Amino acid sequence: MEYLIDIVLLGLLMITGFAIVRMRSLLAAAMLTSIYSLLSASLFVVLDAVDVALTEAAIGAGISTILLLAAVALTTDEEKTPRHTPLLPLVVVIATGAALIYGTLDMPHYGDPEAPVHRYVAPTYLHDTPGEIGVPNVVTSVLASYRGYDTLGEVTVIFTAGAGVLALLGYRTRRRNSQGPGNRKLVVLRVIAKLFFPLILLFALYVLLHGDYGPGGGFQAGVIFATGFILYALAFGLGNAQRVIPHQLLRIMMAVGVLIYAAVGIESMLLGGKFLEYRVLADDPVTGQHLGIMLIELGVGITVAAVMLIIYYGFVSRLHSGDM
Amino acid sequence: MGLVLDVLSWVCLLGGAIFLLIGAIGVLRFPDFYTRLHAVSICDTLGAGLVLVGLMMQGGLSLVTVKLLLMFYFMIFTGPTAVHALAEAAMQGKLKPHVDDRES
Amino acid sequence: MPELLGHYNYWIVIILMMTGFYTVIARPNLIKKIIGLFIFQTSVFILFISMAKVEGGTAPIIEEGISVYSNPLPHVLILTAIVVSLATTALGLALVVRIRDAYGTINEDDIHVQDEED
Amino acid sequence: MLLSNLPALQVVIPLVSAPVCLLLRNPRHAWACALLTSWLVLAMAVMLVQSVYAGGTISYAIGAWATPWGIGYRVDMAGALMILIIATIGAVVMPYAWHSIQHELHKKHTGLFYTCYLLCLTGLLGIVVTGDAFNLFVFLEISSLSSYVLISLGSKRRALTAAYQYLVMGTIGATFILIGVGLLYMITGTLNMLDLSQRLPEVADTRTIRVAFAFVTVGVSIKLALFPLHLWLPNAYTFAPSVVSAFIAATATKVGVYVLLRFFFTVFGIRFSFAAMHVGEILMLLAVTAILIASLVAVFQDNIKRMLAYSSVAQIGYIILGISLASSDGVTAGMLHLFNHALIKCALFLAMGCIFLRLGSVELKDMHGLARQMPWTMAAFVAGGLSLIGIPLTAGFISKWYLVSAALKDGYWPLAVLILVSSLLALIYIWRVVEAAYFNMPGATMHRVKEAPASMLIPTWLLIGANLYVGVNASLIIDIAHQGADILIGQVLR
Repeated sequence: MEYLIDIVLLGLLMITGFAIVRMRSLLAAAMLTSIYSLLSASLFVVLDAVDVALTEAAIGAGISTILLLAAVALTTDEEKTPRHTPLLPLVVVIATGAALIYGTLDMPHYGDPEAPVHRYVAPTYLHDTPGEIGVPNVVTSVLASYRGYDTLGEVTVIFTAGAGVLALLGYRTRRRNSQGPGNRKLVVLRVIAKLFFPLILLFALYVLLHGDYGPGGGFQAGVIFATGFILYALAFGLGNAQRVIPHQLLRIMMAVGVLIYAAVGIESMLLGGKFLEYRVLADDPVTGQHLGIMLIELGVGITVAAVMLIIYYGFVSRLHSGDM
Repeated sequence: MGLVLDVLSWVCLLGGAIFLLIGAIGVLRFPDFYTRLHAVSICDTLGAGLVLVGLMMQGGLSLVTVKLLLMFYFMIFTGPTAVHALAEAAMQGKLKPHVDDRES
Repeated sequence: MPELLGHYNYWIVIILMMTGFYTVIARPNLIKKIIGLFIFQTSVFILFISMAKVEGGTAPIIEEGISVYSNPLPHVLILTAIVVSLATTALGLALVVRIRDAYGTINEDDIHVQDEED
Repeated sequence: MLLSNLPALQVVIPLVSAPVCLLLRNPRHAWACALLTSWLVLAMAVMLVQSVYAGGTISYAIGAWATPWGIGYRVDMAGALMILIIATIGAVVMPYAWHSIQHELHKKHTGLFYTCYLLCLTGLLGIVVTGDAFNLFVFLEISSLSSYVLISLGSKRRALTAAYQYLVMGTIGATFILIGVGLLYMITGTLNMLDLSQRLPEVADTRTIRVAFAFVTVGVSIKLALFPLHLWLPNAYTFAPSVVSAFIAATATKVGVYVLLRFFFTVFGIRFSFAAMHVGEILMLLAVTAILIASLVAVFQDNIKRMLAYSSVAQIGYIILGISLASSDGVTAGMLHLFNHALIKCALFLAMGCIFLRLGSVELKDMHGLARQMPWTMAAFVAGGLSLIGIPLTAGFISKWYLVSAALKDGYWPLAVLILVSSLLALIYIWRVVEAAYFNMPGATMHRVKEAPASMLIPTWLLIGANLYVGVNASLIIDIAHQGADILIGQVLR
């Protein structure tokens, strides 16, 4: 049964992929990209990667699509036909693909429990996590503790993106009463947005705090939190959203999140441990791990939420009021 | 009791699937944007709604059902809102509804 | 069934990857290139997640009574990679918007023509 | 505590000061923050090199998790040399940056510029110290993303397209590396480089590993701008702000070379890379083409920054040529040239920055008679140029000498001829600038041009001084390079 779903989803992905290549309208391509992302998120669920699925759905199908749409709105929708015949690209792509397929021939079979990846490093994580870290979600324990340094790098990447978009697009503050398009016509959207805005923020908090037990964590929470504000901005206009959460605050939040993460690492060095060694943070190693994971997830959440909103503000504040 | 619940839930699931199918066919077959929106809204409300209800019956009294209930709640609000917003945007974009000339 | 699948899953993923890769290198439209990169990267994620799958396993959240879990490590890697992909997309699109402001076009061929005139 | 955590602090300190820099509102404070950090990084780098030189390879387990499960740092002599290069360039470039950036960038971008610079520094240092293949990808992306931003801040609109082109090619490269690392992981089940090197020989004969090798090689080659994958480089160097050109030309591609070395020698092992995959022959061919074609193209450039960019492509060819010999002498020569070229190119780009500050252009036709107005800058350019050509008593001579003798030792005498020919080409393109600046009649507005400020001249001359010093007394740096090469090749296991 699982395989059937797998095949169907892969087939749909292929159709969507080819449609994106052929599509001349960029708006349609952007929407199809969103669908592609959502399909892969569903595939990740089938493949047991629930954390990844949540992230892909929030990032790929959510934020990325909004950015693509904003970029299309800021530029142009129509794609011109290329001047050159795409012979060389085709050759490169076929050669690369052929090389990869050649490489698959010696791979372990799909789902094979005897594959090296399942025999060597990973079983230790599954075996040791309950005793050493004490959280049921192994993805969280690997992400935040065993490979916490990667996650620090990840937060830095997102911080870099925020700084980059700030440098490239800057921001323009809207007057607070620029109510966006057709005031009266948005009544339904506004009522619903008002109803859902607190719920989305609450859900973000749940995802943040529940990350140890189920799918979720700082990153997903940050994105969901930002999505709440994006909904608010869509319904009530950018000016009002900027009044609720001003740009300067976002800039501070973006820096503070990274600093919280790094501070946890530095604190553990000051307490005589190695960098990011959470177990020295409390008397009991497991409590220390808990504390460390909680703090760094918080840092991740703050930075991610701030950067998402900075990027959103950066793009959308360039549109003429009324476009989005 | 268990059997009745099982049968009921399967009826709901199958019914939902049929409505989803109808909606999908509608999107393909209807002539213009507004009628297609009409087809989509069936997918959203009746289709997905019935599937959720069916799943709730399968879940029984558990945390899963609570989550499904929340999803149901979200679905009945977001679906119509999205369709409404789309129609509104189309009207603002001066998209004329398709009117059959023979009847007028 | 799994025997039949064997590497089939990987092959489709490779086709998907190449679809994205082709879009990046063959299309002159700057936004389309970014979309291509996005597809390329997302497909690589599917490759990683596919290798984490264990026949008969469940999501790697420890629970009583379950002994077979999927491999959590690729999941962690891909969580990081998704973030990197978003960062790249955001920066790329920001550049495209600025290029459009500066050149009035987002078609690579037209930009080359303008650059030649400079 | 400080000393035992040195490898971690080396990366963490610039990482922490980047957000601090963003919070500082005053551009001057942001600059001071970046400057202090750069100097601190240099001080730590010197300490790190000393301890590696004295005590051998340093390992550091982050979070105290043992390595294949956690992420570990591993700094050997080759890595220490790279850290020294990056830290030196950073520390020299930052005092220079203040005037140059104030002139070339809008005031609102200044703070963000320093933030991105610190992020780039973090990324580059992080790539070098890490012992984990996936962690390398993460830090590679930090350095790449920040350098896209840095390049896009250039004053002309073509800076934007250059940054975009770099972004697309760089991301393709990074994704290729990701695929390669994924395939390696699939077959071995580990991501730690040392662990990989121990587990790979068993499975070296699989097709998957061969493909993984190819993908990693191509991906890294894009990052280090190996001919013919160098297309992003000329535009990026030409249109970036002067400071950025100097910093990135001296560090980013060099770190790419280092990553290639790590994968070839540490991860895959010399036997697999060179005997089984024949990568030596392929690299040699590409390097030779790069040296000839890029030098030739450089001769015909009228924009001097562009000329230097093509010269960089050629110089990367030299470095790769040394590595492709796969002998102790060859790799030593490659690493020596890596160090020397970083010094030379950074100094030359800094001199270009001085000229751009006063002249507002780096076109050859605008530089007629410049030497009378900016004697110190032009003298620095000439000294750097001589080193680039490889005149005795300069750093460039030392590394070319080593390269030629390594080639001759393996019986590749045509390579020696090639190096001579391309040095002649370098002589031609440097001479074109010298001729314009020293022997042509100055234009009407030339008398208004002043010499660059001391804060920019001193860093430039510091690098030139280092160049000349290495040219006279290179024993320490040769020793470090030799040790690094031996560890990589595996003659000394420490």
